[in-house]
Amino acid sequence: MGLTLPKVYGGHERSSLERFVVTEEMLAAGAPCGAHWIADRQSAPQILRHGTEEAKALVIPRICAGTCYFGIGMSEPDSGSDLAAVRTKAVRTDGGWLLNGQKIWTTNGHRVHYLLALVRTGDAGDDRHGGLTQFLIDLEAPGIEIRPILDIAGHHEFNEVFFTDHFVPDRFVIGDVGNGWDMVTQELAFERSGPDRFMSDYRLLAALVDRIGADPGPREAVETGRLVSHLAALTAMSGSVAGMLGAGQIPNVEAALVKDVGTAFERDIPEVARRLIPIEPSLDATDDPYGEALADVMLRAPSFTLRGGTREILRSMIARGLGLR
Amino acid sequence: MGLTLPKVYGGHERSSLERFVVTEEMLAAGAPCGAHWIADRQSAPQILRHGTEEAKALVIPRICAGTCYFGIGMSEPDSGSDLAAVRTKAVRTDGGWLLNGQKIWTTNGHRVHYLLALVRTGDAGDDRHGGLTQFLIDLEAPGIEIRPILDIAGHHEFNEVFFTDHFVPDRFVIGDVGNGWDMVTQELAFERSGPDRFMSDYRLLAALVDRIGADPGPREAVETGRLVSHLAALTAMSGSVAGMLGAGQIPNVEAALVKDVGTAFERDIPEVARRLIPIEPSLDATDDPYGEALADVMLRAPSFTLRGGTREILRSMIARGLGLR
Amino acid sequence: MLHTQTSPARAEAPADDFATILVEQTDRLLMREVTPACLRDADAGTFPAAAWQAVCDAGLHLAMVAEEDGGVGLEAPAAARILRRAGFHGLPAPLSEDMVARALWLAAGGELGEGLVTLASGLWTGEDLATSPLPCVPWADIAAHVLVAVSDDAGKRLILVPRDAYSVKRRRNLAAEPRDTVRIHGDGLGQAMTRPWVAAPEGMDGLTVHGAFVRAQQMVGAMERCLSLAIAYANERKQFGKPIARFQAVQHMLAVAAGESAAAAAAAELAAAAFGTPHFAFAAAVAKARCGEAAGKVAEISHQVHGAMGFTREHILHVFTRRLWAWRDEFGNDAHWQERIGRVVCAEGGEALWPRLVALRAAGRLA
Amino acid sequence: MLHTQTSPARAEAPADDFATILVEQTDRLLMREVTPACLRDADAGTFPAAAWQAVCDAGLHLAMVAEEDGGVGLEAPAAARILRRAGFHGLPAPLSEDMVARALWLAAGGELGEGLVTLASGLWTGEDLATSPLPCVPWADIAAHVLVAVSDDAGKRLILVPRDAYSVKRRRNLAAEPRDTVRIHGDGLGQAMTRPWVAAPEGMDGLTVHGAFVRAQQMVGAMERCLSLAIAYANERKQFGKPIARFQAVQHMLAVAAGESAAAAAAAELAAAAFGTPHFAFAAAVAKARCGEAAGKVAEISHQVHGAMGFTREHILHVFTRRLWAWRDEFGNDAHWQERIGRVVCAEGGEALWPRLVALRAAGRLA
Repeated sequence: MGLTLPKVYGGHERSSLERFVVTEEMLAAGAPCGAHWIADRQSAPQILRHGTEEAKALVIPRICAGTCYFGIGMSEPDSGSDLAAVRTKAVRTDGGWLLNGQKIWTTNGHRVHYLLALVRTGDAGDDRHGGLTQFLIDLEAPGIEIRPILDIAGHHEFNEVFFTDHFVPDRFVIGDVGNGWDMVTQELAFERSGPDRFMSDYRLLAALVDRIGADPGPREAVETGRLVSHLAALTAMSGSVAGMLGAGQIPNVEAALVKDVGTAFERDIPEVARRLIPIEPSLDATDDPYGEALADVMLRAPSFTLRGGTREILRSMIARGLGLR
Repeated sequence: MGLTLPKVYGGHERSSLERFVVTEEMLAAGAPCGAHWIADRQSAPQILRHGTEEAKALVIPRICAGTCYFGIGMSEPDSGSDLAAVRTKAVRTDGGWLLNGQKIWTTNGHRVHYLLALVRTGDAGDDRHGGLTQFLIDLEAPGIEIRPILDIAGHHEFNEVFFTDHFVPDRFVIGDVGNGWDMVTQELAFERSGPDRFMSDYRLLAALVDRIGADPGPREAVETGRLVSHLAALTAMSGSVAGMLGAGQIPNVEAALVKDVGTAFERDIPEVARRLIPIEPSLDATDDPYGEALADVMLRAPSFTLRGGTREILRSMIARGLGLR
Repeated sequence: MLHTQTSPARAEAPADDFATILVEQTDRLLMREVTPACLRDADAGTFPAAAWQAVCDAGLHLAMVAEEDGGVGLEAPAAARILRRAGFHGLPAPLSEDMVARALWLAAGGELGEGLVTLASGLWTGEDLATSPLPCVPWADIAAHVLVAVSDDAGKRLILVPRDAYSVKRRRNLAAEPRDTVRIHGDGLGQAMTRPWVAAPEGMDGLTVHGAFVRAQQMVGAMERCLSLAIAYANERKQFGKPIARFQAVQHMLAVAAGESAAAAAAAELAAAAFGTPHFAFAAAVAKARCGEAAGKVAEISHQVHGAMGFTREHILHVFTRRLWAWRDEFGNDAHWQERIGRVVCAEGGEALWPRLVALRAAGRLA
Repeated sequence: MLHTQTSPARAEAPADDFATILVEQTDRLLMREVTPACLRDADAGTFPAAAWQAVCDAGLHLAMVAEEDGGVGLEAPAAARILRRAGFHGLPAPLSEDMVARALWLAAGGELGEGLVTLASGLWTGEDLATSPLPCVPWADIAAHVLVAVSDDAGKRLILVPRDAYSVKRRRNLAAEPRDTVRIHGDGLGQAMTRPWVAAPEGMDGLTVHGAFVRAQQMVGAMERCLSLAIAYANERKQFGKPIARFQAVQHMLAVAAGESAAAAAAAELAAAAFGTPHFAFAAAVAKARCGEAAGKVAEISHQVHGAMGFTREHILHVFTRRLWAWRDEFGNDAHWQERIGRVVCAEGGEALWPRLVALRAAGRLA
């Protein structure tokens, strides 16, 4: 926690490559990426770059201490892939802003302390990207209601967050008013390129290797070897994006490329596994951890190509990066 | 030859299902679909439905006798997928039309006797589909030049056909003037749904089975079995479209579906084969018929998803058929 | 062939009028009975007793039983259409198991009263049955009987094991459908009825073949429903100022799903037409392999089109995608059946492949 | 990471200035020498003597030879960049074979004059060599020597077989590059030079490992070229009144190709960085497997974007796609190397996988 954050706030001032390696190790070991994850990965870097001194002093030390969790306030019911369509609105008031509207798909919304929310503060302009601002939202302040959304496995991870005349003080404005689009774009580069975008079911691959055993048949060897060749390439790609982020670059297109290739790999693992080891995955196979892991991944897999930008959005970004016009 | 054509013209008046079965058998046996193929598959049915009596009397008996070959005159350099962009132009003259322009990708253009060509005779109109007419083109008449195009294997199959004041008599107008778009659309249903759209490399599959031998390993069995399950489904799908064509329907969308699924299958065969039997395909492996067959298919495969409508055109057609709007 | 209509009246394998009427009735019945509440309760573990009673009252479970045995006497292709509609509507009850197990038992000369019949996959020896548990038996806990296929020195036979002759460990598949582990009591086989199984398919798969056959039909129905939900959602959901159906990426994804679904349906119909012929085992293998492969792709594409919305419990999509993920792994996954097909085809050699496919389709009366 | 630029100066594995200058020179040289006429002649069977002479004059074939042996002494990652540029330009001559064979032989303490050196895949016994032909040896007919790896009771060693010690049956791959069948004369081995092969990779693949390594690099270059051609064509070609680059289907296809190409490049770079380390055999396996898989997809997509135009001899695309189809099957196809990787990983068990990947990347100095 707080690996890359400044020592003055209680962080460790390590390079983002070091954070990258630690993240990989955690995922490889199957350690859960807890509620502090988002704060550490993308909220803290944003607030450090763009936040007021008060905001930094308020949250960064607690993020470093692991006691302060963040959620992402980008998506809205009519603004999923089309972020520019954000309708949650802030109007100027004494010493701050009054927010009204709704966010959705807020991961751990019921357990986090703050959101970084993208909110409309003015006209969109010709490129549709104007008039958006990022706010730090204290979820314990008045004017906020949080409702659960159950996913297809019946788990409660996502939430809706409603704002009714919710007051945000000026010191919680992150970056310049009207400049939210560019900041969100940067934030997504952090979100998209990390190993959590291709290693979320790594443990299933490791378990598959064990289940196959030390002397695989040709079919098992070929299929497993194929997955490993993909993973090796991805770790190298992701590492090189981490290096670019560490050097202060904003490799949006490269990050999109890692996520697109990475999520295809993540989706491949359960599909390969189920064909090699024929079991019927069960929701309550408590006597069979491998079957349980497979079932869990199977029901999470559809989200891999949605979260952090759908496959379609990423591919359009990549196409622009390739110079298609 | 002439299996479904009327007896009065020397045909056999068999059902299109019977023609379908015979076609399948020929492809399964690896019999070459010769230069008469296009005439029998799509030109003759078009001329029978829409041609003048003189046109029918002139070509149908010779098609039935296997002595008259046809080419398709749809594509132009700037009008591949976008058929409505046809620019070859016919203007009215005494007793007929004068053609100027160019067709391209004419299969066997240097060996066929006639083309059925789609030509602009008027304004396109709002839906871009108006003002097109189909003409029967006698390639031995004056005002025609044919130039070869070599494909990536170095074979001469395609041609460019240039028209310079080429005269077409009125009796060679096929269907109503200005109605060419609808007729081409129908013609493509014949072209797209047949077994020649998923069995063009069937012989490679059969050869692969033999090369694997009677006692396959699990990997070979699984991969081969997968291909066979696809082929079995395709023969059923294609047969049901043949039934619809035989019943006088114009199953455009269904034909597009067969071709899209069918060409994916065709492209799969060499990819599966090369991974199961590791050989280095060669252009001159005359001592190894299997390797030669693989090399031949490998260099033809890119055309599978282009000819008779690109994959992209077909998928857009299917999407419309699904009611996406 | 574009399997997206919700109406059962679309052109399909030739069916007589009676079958078509029955399928239409089935559709109305299921539309009425399989309510969101019914699906939610089933997900939570409550058997949909009312819906099941309605299905039985309509005699759907008797579809494949001969008329002289008190059944409806439908041909397999028509009965398969009913199972596809059950898949389309997500009926959370063992219609397919009961329909096929009942038909097999009665056709083998057995007798049977009311009460649910289910089937265990595989082909067992009498000895194994006495010692090993039967895994993943659908609805075994609430069934009155489990049908089991046995082959050993005493020949191939069907055994009908009554509920009080076995104990159950409850287990649910990905769609929360009961898939129980069954252990026959020490003296349990003595309570079971036995009939010679003359019409058994070749090979060692036993009732797995019949289970694969019905799951293939159900998967076709579920795929058609996923596609129909995705098309409706794409036409409705707007992003960037227009329905996402206008985006070529969405159009082409759905075109791919439609192709997979149509190929799966063609394979499932081949198998239905081959029911009772010597080609049935091969045809069922083709059907389950092709449907199993298509199921994963159709489920993936449907979710991708639905975006985050389809990832919620609230939206009905998961009812069908979770079933597809479960069913493709039941009664032999696609790789299992592909291997079977591959072994048969390779053993016969390349020249025998085409004649085999022609014979398969001829059994299906399509050519 | 977006491998589409034609300039070699793009950010890549860390490279010293000298290497970057050399790569830029290589680029200029190849742009000048590998003309359409040169490619056409090579396709027709004429060795591009002038281009090859220019390559040798620039010392590119000496890239990996140590400076004290009269070479350039480049690190493998920099030499690999040269090979990728050769792939990008379609150089129809055995630079990769000569570069790696020459470096291995000299590093093993051998001596060598001018004249082309090529290599045979595999690890042979002395006995086999005397009786069996060496299949698919690149440019064996015009080479001065063939390098062969041998392992038997006498240990692992490299053997350099001179041209007059073997006969050749000519054969071409899909890209019309010579892949000759070599038969060593009865007394041929007596004419060959032998050196102990201390740095041999583990396992039974012998020089197939090094062949796989160079083919992976070449494939990356060819994929980058295909992608760059497809992007240019998509921006230029109009259908339905606009450049096809505006169609989402085309955009997304090319995004997929870019992803495959980038992943392949990452894998190839890993292998280059691991050259000379104990991880090299595994890394080369990963590179050839990943590049081989990507090659088929990139070639397919490039052709699909080019439409009928790319299916002609006239368009240059086939120069690169035919090489991709050929190269992915040379020195072990992707399935071969996937199986090798799978066997190593399964033998070590699931917990050892991550440490192995970390060590692999550490060998590549990326972490």
